[in-house]
Amino acid sequence: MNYLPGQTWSSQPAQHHHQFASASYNTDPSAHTSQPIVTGTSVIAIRFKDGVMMATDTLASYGSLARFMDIKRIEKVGENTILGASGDMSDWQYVQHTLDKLMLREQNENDGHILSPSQIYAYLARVMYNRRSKMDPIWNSFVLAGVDPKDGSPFLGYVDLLGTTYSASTIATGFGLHLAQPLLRKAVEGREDQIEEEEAKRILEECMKVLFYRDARSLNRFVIATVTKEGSKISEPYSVPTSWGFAEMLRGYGPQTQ
Amino acid sequence: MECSFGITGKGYTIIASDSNAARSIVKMKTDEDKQKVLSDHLVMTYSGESGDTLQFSEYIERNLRLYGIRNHVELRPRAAASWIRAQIADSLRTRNAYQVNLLLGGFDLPTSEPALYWVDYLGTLATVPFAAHGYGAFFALSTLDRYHRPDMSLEEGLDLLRRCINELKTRFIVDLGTFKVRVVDREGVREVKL
Amino acid sequence: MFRNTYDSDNTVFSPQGRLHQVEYALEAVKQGSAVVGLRSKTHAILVALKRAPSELASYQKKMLRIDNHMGIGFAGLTSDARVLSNYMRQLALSSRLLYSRPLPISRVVNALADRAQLNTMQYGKRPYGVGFLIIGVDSTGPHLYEFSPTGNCFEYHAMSLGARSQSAKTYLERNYEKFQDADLDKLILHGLYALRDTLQQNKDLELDQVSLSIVGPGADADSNTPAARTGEKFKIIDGEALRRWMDMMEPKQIPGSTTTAAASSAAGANSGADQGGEGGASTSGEVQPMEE
Amino acid sequence: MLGLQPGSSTVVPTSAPVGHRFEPYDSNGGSIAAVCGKDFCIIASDTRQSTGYSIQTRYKPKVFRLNDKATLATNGFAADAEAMVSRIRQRLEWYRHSHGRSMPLHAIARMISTILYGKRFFPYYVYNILGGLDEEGKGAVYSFDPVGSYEREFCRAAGAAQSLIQPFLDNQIMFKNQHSTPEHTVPKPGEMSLPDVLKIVMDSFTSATERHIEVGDGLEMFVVRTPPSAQGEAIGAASVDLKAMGGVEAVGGEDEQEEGAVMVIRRELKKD
Amino acid sequence: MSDITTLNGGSCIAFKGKNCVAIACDLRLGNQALTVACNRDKVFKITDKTYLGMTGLASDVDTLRSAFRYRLNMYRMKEEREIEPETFAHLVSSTLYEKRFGPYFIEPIIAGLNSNNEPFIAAADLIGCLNFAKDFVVTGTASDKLFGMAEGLWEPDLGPEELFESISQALLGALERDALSGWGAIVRVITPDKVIERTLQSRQD
Amino acid sequence: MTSVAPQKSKSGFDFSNYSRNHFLDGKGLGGFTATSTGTTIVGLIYKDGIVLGADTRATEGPIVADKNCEKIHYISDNIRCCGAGTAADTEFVTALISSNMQLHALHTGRKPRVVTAMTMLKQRLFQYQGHIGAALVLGGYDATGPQLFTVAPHGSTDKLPYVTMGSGSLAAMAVFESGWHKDMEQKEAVDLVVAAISSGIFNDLGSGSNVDVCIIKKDSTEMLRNYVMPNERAKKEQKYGFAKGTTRFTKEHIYSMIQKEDVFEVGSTAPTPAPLPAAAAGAGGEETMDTS
Repeated sequence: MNYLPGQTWSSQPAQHHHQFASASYNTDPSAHTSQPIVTGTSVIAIRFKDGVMMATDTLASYGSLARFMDIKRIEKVGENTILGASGDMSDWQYVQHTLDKLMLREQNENDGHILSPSQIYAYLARVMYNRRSKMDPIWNSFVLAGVDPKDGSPFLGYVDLLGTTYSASTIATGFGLHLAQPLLRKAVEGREDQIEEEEAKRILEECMKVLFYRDARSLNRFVIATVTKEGSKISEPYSVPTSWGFAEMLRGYGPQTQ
Repeated sequence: MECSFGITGKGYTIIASDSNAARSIVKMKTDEDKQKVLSDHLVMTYSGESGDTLQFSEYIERNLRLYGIRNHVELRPRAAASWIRAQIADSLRTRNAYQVNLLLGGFDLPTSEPALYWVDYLGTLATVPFAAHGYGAFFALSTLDRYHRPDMSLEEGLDLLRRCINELKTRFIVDLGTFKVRVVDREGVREVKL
Repeated sequence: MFRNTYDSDNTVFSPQGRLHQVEYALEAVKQGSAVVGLRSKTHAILVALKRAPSELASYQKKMLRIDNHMGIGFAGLTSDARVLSNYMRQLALSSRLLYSRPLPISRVVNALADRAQLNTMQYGKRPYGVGFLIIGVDSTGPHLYEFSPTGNCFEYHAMSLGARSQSAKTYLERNYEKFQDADLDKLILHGLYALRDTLQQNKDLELDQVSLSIVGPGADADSNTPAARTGEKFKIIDGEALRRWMDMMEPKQIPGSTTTAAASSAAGANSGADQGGEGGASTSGEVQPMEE
Repeated sequence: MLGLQPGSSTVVPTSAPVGHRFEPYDSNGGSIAAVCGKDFCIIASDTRQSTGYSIQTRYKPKVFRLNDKATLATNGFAADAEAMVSRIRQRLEWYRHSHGRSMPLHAIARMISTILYGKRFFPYYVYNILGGLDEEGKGAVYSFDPVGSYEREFCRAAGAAQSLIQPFLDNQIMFKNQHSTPEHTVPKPGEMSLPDVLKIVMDSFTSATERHIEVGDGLEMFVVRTPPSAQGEAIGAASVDLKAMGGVEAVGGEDEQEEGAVMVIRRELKKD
Repeated sequence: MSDITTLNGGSCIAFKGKNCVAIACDLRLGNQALTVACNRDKVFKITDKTYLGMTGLASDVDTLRSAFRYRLNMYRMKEEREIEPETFAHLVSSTLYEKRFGPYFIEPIIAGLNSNNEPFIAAADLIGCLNFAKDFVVTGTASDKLFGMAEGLWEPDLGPEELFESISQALLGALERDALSGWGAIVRVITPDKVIERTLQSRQD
Repeated sequence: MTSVAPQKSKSGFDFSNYSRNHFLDGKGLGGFTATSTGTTIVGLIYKDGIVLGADTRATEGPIVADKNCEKIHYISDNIRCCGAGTAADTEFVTALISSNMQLHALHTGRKPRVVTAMTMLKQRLFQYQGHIGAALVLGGYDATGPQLFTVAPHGSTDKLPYVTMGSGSLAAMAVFESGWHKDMEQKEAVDLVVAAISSGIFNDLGSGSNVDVCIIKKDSTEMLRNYVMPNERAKKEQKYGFAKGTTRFTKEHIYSMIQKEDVFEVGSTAPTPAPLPAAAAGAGGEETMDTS
């Protein structure tokens, strides 16, 4: 197979394999991130009466090693928007840096125009899709949440390394999609505008507990971030009580009785 | 590169097959008879894996003759066809199966009807008015679709066969040379010169 | 005095600290027919005088839509207007693509200013020979900006460009307090009066000479929401649709003509401008190529 | 014998399995269909977006109004679909800038074909169906493959449940395989009323929901027609009271909007 | 087309009606794209009121047909009565599951009336997992299309004539959209007192 | 000819086709997909015993093969087993163990124990190294009290108070983790199982249709088939029928099964029966049923 760009003697057109189809014709795959290294697990978020609320634990895993125990996976983007990230943490920090630059530039214009949550989301989604199209993806799944100060409308959106986007009143990434989303949908679907802040917090805490039980890359130490018309706030990390009492009566995995 | 045809008409069945014995691209022999007269009213032409074809055709011929000797009656074409098919299907289960494609042409005395059966190496059996194996199928089936009539006379049948062989001559890159033709009718099996 | 020795290169300052080439560019703007822009609390409008290069030709366009919430009226070289308006359209679309946000008016004006300023600093690049009045509505309300080839752009309550725009300015300066709370019809009337003042004494506004564009509240609504339907998006009005406002105008007081005293006195009260004017319908002394 | 020997297959390239190479594509399930009548066109889609065995969201629109005479349905990889639609909408905006009017349907079809073929060697993994009214006001449906080959038709289904819905449309819209009898004459294709076609589209999607796991949650049906003008009594599709069926004005696309030209009717679908 | 179950092509469908069932199939026998014969009936009579339709690899269909005939005659001799369709379904299922690790590449559907004339239909996958449907079952290369058509056209409690029309339209509609099935179709409607067998007029392409 | 009946292999499995399929595979004709059940199945222990639950959707790839299949299989009166994975494997492996359990009960003269079934299942599955693709939730109430196990296709088992299996197991487990506690009342336990299965039905594409529940207590086993049916088919907008004769056919054959038909008028007004021809009247072209 002749992969040297341009230089082909065969009569057929060069055999294009996906990974070499990217415009950069860079035949050296190593230059592209092909796998996540230090990773964060699920991000879960819901809409509630006064705005949106999001939760993530503070763990960054290095494969199966619980490497960093106190990393921030939710950050503010401007005053009325928060962004939660799962997946590769180095890419996450790069995105944080990019968005900060963006907000700074907007601030410097100083013409009364500030990017609303849905506008920041549109920008992020565009960046993710472009990087995907260059076969050099930002290896994350993001949940962006915010309340537009002008009209108080809440926003909750998802975007991932492929550039796939969607919004819903409950969103969860990674393991959360399988474990938390069923609970979130049961608790929130159809009654988004009746859930008070306190109840919203309880719903997310319940999901974080279940994720801690069942996700091997999770930690019982998480933050809750909230955005309302007044602005955004991110709690200090805390834990929830868990119960493992059912184990006492168990003996072995099969026929054992003692 | 083998090719065989079968055509039924009013009271007869024509079986034709090319007469090359080839090994890869070399014609080792050009007067090969790839047909086996299984009984007075049943002839079989075979194509496929060299070695398998001969081995299998003789196995079939011996067993059909044994049946005739034991029961004093020859197997009717439909019975012979389904037994032969069963042999291939069974052999398919062994480690090295027979890779043989067959055309069975016969004349069924009790109903005085011609009979033609297409059997492939998987043991797929089809009762057809005309058939072809090998590349012949791709070239000739359309011609047969167009010109075949169930009540064709023998002369018309042979003419249709010539038409198919001509089609191969004009369109098929490989020259298959002469075809060996046999006709099965009430009187039995006889060779015919095209 | 030494005017002519310092005006061949656009980057050379004269002893008085002036860039003559750039100032000549402003002259080019004045050659274009008049454009007037006004802004109220809720709307921003433009009115313009269209000219036909010859009897045979149709009227030249004076206004261009940039996006749902923004448009421009220009005076000066139409080719320069086309190039710059395409640039504005690109900026507007990429803002929608990148941020799904209607481009704030201030942003596009700054971009134009930067681009125009380049041509006053780089050797061999002539300044643009066109001036814009840019109206638009964004999240901070309606806006009216003037873009000038010098690269300095300012926001105004009202402004005018092109031939005899000074006489329109005097009208605007005298009445601009009224614009803030004026409703749309009144605002348009003020615009038409200002525009009429730029005409010669003996001429009055004719319907097919005038072109109007309006942008109002909700023009910047997100196109994917129901609000997009009700917003007053930028639209250009001319011909028959304009008659409504033209008929609302007080008839112009033409000296020595046969109009009755009453009509003329009423007209006099409004049109503060002086009535100089000589006969003859055709335009005089306009420089052909400069015409838009 | 050469490769054509019965049963043999082309040599399957057994390239070494590459473990976790980045896969730029995904399939987000769902289905779309479009049927046109004499003076209207219906473009429908379910609203479920899924990946693997998980539902991402129960409501993600896949049909986009382009202008008063054209609506585009997309299905396949959601990210590509959205990127493609925003490019199409930008091109339409430029067309309006330079021509002062909306792009006619056949021109949009050709433009979409060129946009798709532009990425021939890194394709948009999207199956499109463009529906609307042609320049004579007749209903029109254009269907595309991911790399831009396209064709005008009466009706077309695409997406996950294409093979379930398409034959049903052939039978109930195009009346294939049906012969008239003295008691009952088979109607001519293309003359069905708007309400009748709506019924068949709805039944197509409830059937697809029953038998295909990636279809469900919600149904959106866009109706493109010449709007019921103020004066003159409305005939044909224009006379149908879509508001009574829960129809609302469609949003998005070029801002030149006539009341009643493009409306959308929403229905629930099963959520399992 | 390298999947063995689609080598020969062909499809079957069965509808449950009011005191009657219908079973229908196409007539094509192909080898990948080549059509070898267009007289291959894929539905076989098991008892007067029970029919079996089998699609997939034609060679296995024939092999299984004789295997079932053998097991059926043994059953008839031992039990001295006709086999019930439900029982026959389990017979098919166990015959297939016996070959769990070297399966026959076919998918059977069974349609019939039991001894007190209650309609019964069932389908199985190639290793014998039974599916007792209350409305219809489909199999073959056009199964997706048949699912779409059947889900749309099937109505409960159809009489024999209505059932014939609905199942025929479902089959013909699906065959037209499938490259490997078609070239003619046969429909059989089984009622308590008779079996109506009709060969449909269809496209031969 | 060759011997008539193929000899039976001891394990009940006949591998003779294996070499054929291997040969076909070599020619690129291999590959087959069996029905998988997708599936959400669950089991939990509560105060009085065991509650098992299952959905009722069977899938072939993305297509729903069966909308109402049964996944809770009979092992013995007091033991039931839910199956996920390859549908035929779950069907036959539970049937085999069920019959062996019956033999075992007859042999020992005692009511069968769950742990016996569990051991039989795990040994059988381990023997076939996961090729029998059955993932089971085994529950029952025997002499030693309520027992609940899971058996994975490779033969590993778990003994836990609440378990879930199948593609919807995560959705179900989330509900269990947030709802289960020791010694629940029956109503609470059944509601939790229904919630877990429903969570699988509505969030996992591989599961759907209805909820089957089975409650096994000391002396009673209640099989609640289609206990909840949240997914009735939507009513169609219209009925679909075709006029008689819409489908054209070229040949018709009626096989009548009526051997002899005598018609008697009954009731007081009945005239004396008129003689009827022996064979039944009916449409032409009839042929008596060939019952050879």
